[in-house]
Amino acid sequence: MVTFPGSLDDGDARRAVGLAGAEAVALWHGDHDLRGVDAVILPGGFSYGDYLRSGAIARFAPVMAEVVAAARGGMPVLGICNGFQVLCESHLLPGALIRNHHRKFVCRDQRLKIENASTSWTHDYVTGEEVTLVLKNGEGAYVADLATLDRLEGEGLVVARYLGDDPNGSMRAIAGITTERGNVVGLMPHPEHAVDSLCGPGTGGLPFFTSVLQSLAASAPAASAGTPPPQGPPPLQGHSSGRELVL
Amino acid sequence: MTETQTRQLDTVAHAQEHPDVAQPWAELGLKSDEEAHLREILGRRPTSSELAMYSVMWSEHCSYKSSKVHLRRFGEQVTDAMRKHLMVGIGENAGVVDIGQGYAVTFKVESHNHPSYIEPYQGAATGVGGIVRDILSMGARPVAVMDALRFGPLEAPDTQRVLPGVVAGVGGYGNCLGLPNIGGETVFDPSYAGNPLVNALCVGVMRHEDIHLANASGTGNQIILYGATTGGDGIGGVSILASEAFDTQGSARRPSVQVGDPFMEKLLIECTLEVFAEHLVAGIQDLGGAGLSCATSELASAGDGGMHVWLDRVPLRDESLAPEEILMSESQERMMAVVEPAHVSRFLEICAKWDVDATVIGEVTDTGRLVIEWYGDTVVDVPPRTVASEGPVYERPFARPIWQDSLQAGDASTLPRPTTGEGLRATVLQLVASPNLCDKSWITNQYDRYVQGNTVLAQPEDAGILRVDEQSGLGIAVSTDCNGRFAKLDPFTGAQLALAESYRNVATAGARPLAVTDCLNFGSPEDPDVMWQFAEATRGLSQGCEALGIPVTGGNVSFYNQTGAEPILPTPVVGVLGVIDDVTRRTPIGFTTEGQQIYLLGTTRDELSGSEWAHVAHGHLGGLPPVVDLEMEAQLADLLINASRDGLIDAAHDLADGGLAQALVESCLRYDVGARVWLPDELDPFVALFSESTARVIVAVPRSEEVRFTDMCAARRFPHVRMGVTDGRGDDAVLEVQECFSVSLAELRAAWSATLPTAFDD
Amino acid sequence: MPRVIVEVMPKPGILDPQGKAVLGAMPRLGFGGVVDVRQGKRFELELAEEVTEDQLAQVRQVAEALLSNPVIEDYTVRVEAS
Amino acid sequence: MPRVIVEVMPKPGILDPQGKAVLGAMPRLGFGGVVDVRQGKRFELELAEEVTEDQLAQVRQVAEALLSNPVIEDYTVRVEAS
Ligand SMILES: Nc1ncnc2c1ncn2[C@@H]1O[C@H](COP(=O)(O)OP(=O)(O)O)[C@@H](O)[C@H]1O
Ligand SMILES: [Mg+2]
Repeated sequence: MVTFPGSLDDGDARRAVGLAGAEAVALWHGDHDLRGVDAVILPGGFSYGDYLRSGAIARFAPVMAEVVAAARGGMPVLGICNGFQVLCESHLLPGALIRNHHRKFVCRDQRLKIENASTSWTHDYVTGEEVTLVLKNGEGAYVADLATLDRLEGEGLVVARYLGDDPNGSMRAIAGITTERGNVVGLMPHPEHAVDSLCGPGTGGLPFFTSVLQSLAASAPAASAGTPPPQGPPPLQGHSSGRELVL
Repeated sequence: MTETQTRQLDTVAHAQEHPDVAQPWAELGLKSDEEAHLREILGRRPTSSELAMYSVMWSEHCSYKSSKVHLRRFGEQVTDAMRKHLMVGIGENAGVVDIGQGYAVTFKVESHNHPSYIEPYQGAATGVGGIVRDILSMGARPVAVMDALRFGPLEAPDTQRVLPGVVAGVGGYGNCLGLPNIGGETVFDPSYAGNPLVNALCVGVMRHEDIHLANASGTGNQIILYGATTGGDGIGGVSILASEAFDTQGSARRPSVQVGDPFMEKLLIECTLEVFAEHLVAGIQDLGGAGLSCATSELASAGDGGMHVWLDRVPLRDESLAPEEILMSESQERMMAVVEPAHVSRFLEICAKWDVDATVIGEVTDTGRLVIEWYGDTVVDVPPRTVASEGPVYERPFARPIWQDSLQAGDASTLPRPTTGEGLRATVLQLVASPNLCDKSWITNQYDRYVQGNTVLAQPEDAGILRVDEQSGLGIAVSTDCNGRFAKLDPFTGAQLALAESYRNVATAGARPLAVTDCLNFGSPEDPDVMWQFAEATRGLSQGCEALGIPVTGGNVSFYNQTGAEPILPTPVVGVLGVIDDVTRRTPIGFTTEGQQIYLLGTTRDELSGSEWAHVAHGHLGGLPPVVDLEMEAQLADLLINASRDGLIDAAHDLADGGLAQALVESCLRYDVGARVWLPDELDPFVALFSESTARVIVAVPRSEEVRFTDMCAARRFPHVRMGVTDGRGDDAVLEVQECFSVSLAELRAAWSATLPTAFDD
Repeated sequence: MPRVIVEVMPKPGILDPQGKAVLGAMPRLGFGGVVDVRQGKRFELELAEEVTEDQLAQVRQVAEALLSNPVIEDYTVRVEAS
Repeated sequence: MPRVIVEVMPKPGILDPQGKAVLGAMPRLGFGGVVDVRQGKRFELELAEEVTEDQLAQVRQVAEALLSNPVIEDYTVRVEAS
């Protein structure tokens, strides 16, 4: 879990990771290594205040060099909201996120359709599944040139799309995209705010955090899978889990 | 430094040698008797720096000189019952309340009205920033904000300018700090045209042992200024000093608007909490209105009484600032800490980690004087208490306005009322679409209510609820309310009605009310009519708090809210804080399940004077406001808290503006669940639907709990009547008032939700 | 097409958090020669017809009322050489 | 002090919600002669020393990497005549 100065939803994402049964490891923007984590989440917020362009300055944080290298090497990386913006600014994902078409910050419960349930972060969904997550952003309109959009569509790299009326002016209602390998996902809405129905609109976001456990378990070499797979649903606290995953 | 050096610096020595220099007292807002008093204190004329400090600290805004005598009531009427949960009372940056399990909560509401009129975005943003620093300086982690807003008529051109800016500013700052916005109010009335109100509330949480107070004790302790650099923000007024006394170059054009940097504030919060956690701080104060003048004099007068400051060490954004201007600057995102010498280096280290500038600018002394030096010359040498706490106090004359009787005589009973089902139906639709009752999500959707993941209830609920402890489920609830029309009809009752509504909202959500904060927005205190309104409102509020057994822990007074001779409606905004042992037991307003019984609790009378109906349908304001019965409010609160704890009710919504009709509509629209209701036989349907009698709520009771629930009401002899059932959901759901009318939720929603988007979206 | 440029910059002395953020990021990119950065806005207005004095006066009004906030910003208007 | 100006504008074809809003508001202000508006950013960089070719090249790098996002924006760099 990378915290930049100005990150805000890192605590929530940490909670979600715990609920999914993994352990969250705090990474600071100035870190020069990833401390052996198995996957990285770039949380929401306003990194460095985001006065210039969302994610523009965070991209140059020392830790991002490590994240980019790890992502290119296949490590699962999820960028949520500001994290998505950072991934685009870092050119790990194509396109850009610009000011919402209505020029206001928007915070609302948002219905989405999961378009690709085969990425590292969406395994536990079914393609076509509809979920409600929290959407909150000021610069959330996804834009790219036509060739890029067509390529994303053609190769099935659109991960999620907005349903209902247009919340921010994203082209083709794109809410999230992934890379060819499916390990890097950028998502505008916040799955970490939809993991317990007391403080969010249901639990529709939890599969993002459980999916990555599955994909890591599946791809883990036999040697590192020394602990037996867990029985039954994951426990609420990460440490007692049989899974060795560290986020 | 060039410009300032070429000026003749007005040092203390210079002031002694040149007693007869003309100084711009009047322009700085000091009265001639205040001038005389000041000379008496100092035994000479003040230097221009001293004059800057006194003029701003003795201003209405900082000294409470007109309100002090009335505010004393809040402190005097604290009973043992109130004291039970009170850890820090009125007079500190913010009061602190014990909520149990070792947690303490601090909360306060503050106005930023005038700056928000001049520059809506920055005015509102820095209003949020200021109240957040207040809470932070108590040692607490800020956990949520709320905003109580008042604007002129929705369609007025100036509202089109002010409202979007204010809302974007509240959101822009709070969102960037990662503080969920959990509620507030938005009210429109012609009296606020040209004088909008922006009242911002912040809540903070800490452990009991973490409370910090603003005082500078311990001779030799170091004074550290940290945060943003100091610029020429907010010093429009004092620039006269620098320019008139010295030269006419430059400084007179200094901006009087403050610009906020929420990212800096976020760093300031994290950095401050870290220095608290390491116990490096002996005293702390935020810099708000009156900047360094206020922080240095308040810290010094609350401590050992002496402080020496090297003003030239203050890091500047604008090197041309004169000492007077530095003392007055209201640059945002700054704090001042008193730190033992041994802790200074660690303190600075933590600041550096967070990229926060920190500078030792002074130290605590035992001289009993606040001495400020500028490149070796003394420019200020004063007893700090005379600046901070012993300013002038006025017993402003007040008198019941001559128009009050005729206002109260012209009540709403003569206004034509709808009598047919069709007429009632049309009135419901008209009211739900009216600016004060319509859907506020155009506003609240610009606020992040989810961040931190502890928001259990937020807008459009009766109260915001936050989880404080994830393990135990301990939480807090906050609501802010005020009906200015009621306060105009009768300020004493109006203030109690504001308190009653806020108290009821907290209890309706399932929490036990514990404490009160208030923001008293009024016109000019020099107008005896206004002063009477103020005196009555404070009297009403303090007596109300006594009756309910909850103390006022802090607040803010904003005077001079008027356009020309026309003051705003008296607007004593009341915020109530409550505690809830288990947030999973909170009661939301929305009907969720079909087939539940709807009960109306409380007594309905023909009370329509000052109502939303009179306002919307007839543009009428006259008569007496609804009767307040605080005894009933307390009983109702107790009933609701117990019903929620025992799981007897699934939804509850208090009846306020717009009466029963509005409450039903809101409960139905929340989750698109319809209702079939019948009105009590003994009441005229119009009165039943639109009266604004107090101490009433509607609740939804699952059939399985109905007997227990009614037994509970009966045992407490609380008036309750079954008046309907939840029925139908989704697209075909309707609100049916039997023998009157039926209206589909779709039609209601269309009317209710279109108003703000139509007004503000291009 | 004739084009008028309106440039809006924060007034001197007014805090400019955006410029400050950029200035703070420069050294991280290895660029040390900058001592101050101010960030403002730039508007390109395409006009239907050739720019008259009259129109320019109108643009100035728009710049004052809409494009800038005179309390905290200054603006300049100029016709772009085409 | 020597000053370099960087101007960043949305690429043609890229949605510019702010420019669009300004364009939409113009007629309401009684100004009808504008057919298009684009809104971009303007940076004023104050350099410590006189601007060398080398420094200008560096500023161009900063403009490319930080001040603009080449996916959606174009930039220009110029030295301000002092
Ligand atoms: N400016 C605002 N900021 C935040 N919340 C607001 C604002 N205006 C209204 N709300 C929310 O909208 C809902 C309806 O407001 P209101 O009718 O005043 O409620 P009530 O009468 O119960 O106090 C409440 O949840 C309130 O907190
Ligand atoms: Mg209410």
